[in-house]
Amino acid sequence: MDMALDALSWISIVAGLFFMLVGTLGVLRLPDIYTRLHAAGMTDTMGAGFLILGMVLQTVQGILHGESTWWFVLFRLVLIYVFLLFTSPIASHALARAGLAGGVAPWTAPGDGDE
Amino acid sequence: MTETMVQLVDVVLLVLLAITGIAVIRTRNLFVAVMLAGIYSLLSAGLFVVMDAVDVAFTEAAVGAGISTVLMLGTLALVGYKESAPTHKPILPLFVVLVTGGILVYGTAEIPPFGGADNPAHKHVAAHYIHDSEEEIGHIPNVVTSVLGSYRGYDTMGETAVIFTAMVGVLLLLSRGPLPKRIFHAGQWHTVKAGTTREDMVAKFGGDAGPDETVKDGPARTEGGADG
Amino acid sequence: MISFTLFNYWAVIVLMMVGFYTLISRDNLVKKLIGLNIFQTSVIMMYVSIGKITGGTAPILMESGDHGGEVAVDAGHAAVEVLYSNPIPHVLMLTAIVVGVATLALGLSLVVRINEAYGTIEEDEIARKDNAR
Amino acid sequence: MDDRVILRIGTKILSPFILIFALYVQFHGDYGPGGGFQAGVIFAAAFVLYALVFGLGNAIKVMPPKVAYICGAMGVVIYLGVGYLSMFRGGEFLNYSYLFDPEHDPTHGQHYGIIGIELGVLVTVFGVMVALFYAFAGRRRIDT
Repeated sequence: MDMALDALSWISIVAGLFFMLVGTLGVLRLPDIYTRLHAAGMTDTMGAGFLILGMVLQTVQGILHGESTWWFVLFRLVLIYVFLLFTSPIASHALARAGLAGGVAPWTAPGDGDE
Repeated sequence: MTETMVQLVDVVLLVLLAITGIAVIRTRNLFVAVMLAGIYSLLSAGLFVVMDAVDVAFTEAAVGAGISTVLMLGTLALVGYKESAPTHKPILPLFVVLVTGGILVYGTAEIPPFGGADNPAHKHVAAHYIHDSEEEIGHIPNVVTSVLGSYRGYDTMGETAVIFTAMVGVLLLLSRGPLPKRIFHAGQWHTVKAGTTREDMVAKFGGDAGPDETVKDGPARTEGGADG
Repeated sequence: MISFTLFNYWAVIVLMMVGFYTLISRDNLVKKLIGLNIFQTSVIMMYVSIGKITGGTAPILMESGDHGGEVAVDAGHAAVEVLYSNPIPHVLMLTAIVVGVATLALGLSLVVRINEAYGTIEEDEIARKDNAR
Repeated sequence: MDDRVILRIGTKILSPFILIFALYVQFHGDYGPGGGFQAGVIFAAAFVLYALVFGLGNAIKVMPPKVAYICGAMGVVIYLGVGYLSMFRGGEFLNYSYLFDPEHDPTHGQHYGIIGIELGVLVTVFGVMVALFYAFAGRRRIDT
C-alpha cells in the first residue's frame, strides 16, 4: 500500500514536471501571444494539477500513518487547486483580451488565411 | 542528501536571478523591464524560502512582485514605454561596478562560512529569542512575529510611520497637485498661467481621456510585450 | 560541493552589482528605479543568507508531533534539538521590503512629475532642456 | 455594461476569497508565516483587482480615497494607542505585559498587544497601498 501510494505520487509529480516543461517550451517557441497563452495555460492546469495530485497522495500516506494534523494540509492543497482552476483561465482570458485590445493580430501560418 | 539538494536549488535560483538581472539591463522596452523586475522579485522569494525565511518570502512575493509591479505599470501608463538608446560608453560604469564588486568579494574573505551554526551572528540575542520567547511572549510559535511585534516593537512602529509618510509624500506629489510652472511641448517651453487646471492643459496639448481609460487599458497598450 | 562556503555571498554580490550597473549606467529614470529595486533585493538576500543555518528550519517553533515536521520524523530519539535559522535578519528585512516599496512609490511619483514638466524621463535630455531654457 | 463577462464574474467570485485569505494571513501570523504587512498588501490587492476590472470610478465608489487616507493614518494611531495604553497601565511604552493587571499572566497581555499592533500595521499598509494605487491610476496624462 505504502509503496503503491509512493509510486503513484512520484509518477504524478514527474508527469506534472513533464507538462511544466512542455508548457515552458511552448512559451519559448510559439510565435505570438495567443499561442503562447495556450501553452502557459496548460502549464497551470495540467502541470500544477499533477504536482498537487502528487502532494495529495503523499499527504494521504501521512494520514494513513496516523498524522491527524495532515488533514489540514490536504484541505489546503485541495483549496489551492480549486483556486488555480478559477484564476488560471481568468488570467489567460484577461491577457488575451488585453492583447486583442492592444491591437495584436493573431498569428497565422504564412500563406494561410490572409491573401 | 537533502542539504545537497537545497544547495542545488539555491544555485539554480541564483543563476536564474543573474540571468533575469542581465535581461533587465539589456532590454530597451520598459514594459519588459518591469515584468522582468516582477520575475526577479518572485525568484528571490523562492530563494528566501530555500533560506528558511518564509516570512520574508511571503512579503517579497506580495509586495515586490505584486504591488511594486502594479505601481510601475501605473507609472509606465503615464510616462510611456520606450527607453532611448544609450548615449554614453559603458566603460566608466563598468569600471566602477567591477571595482566595487571586487572590493566586496575581497571583503567576504573575512565572513564566516555560509550556514555555519557557530557564526557570530547567531550567538547574540537570536538564541535568546528562540529559546525564551515561548516563556516571555506566550504561545506564539512564529518567532518572527514575536520579535517583530514585541521585542522590536519600536522598529515596527517607526516603519509603519515611514510608509504613512511615504503615502503623504506621494499624495503631495501626485493627487491633483498644482501644475508645473513650465511645460515642454512641441519643441519649446510653455509658461503655465496661474489658475489653469489639468483639464485645460489636457484640452490644449492632448492627453488621456480620463482616469478610467488610464487604468482599464493602460498596461495593455504595448505591442503585446513581445520583443524576442 | 565545490567550496560552497562563500559561493552564496559571491553570487549575491554579483546580483548586487547587476543592479548597481543598471542604476549608474542607464539614463532612463524608470530603469534606474528598477536597478535600485534589484540592488535592494540583493541586499535583502545578503542579510537573509547571513541568517541561514545549514540543516536548520524556518524559525517557527514546533512541538513534538504537532506540525509533522522534523520532530515527528526523528520521533525515534525523543528530545531531539531542532535547529532554527536566525530570525533577526528576517525581521529586519521584512520591514526593509515594505519601506522599499514606499521609497519606490515616492521615486515613481517624482518620475511622473518630471515627465509632466519635461516631457521626457531620459536624464541627458532633461539636462539638455534645462540648458536650453 | 461592457462585454467582459468572464472578468466581471470572476472578480466577483474571487474578491471575497482574497479578503478572507488576507484575514487568515493576519490572524494566522502567530502560528505560521504571515502578519500585518502581508495581510495589508493582500487586502489592498483585492481592491486593486476590482479597480482594474470595473474601472477606477466604480472602485472609488466602493472604497473612497478619503477612507484609504484615513486608514493609512488610523493604523499608526492604533499602534501608538496600544503603546500608550500599556504606558498608562504602568509599564513602559509598548510593553504589552502591563496591558492587564500586574498579577495577571504577562504573556496574556503580550499576546493581545501583538494582535493589536498587527491590526494597526494591517490598517496602515492597506490604506497606504490603496492610496498609492489611486494616486498613480487616477493621474491624467498631459501629452508633452
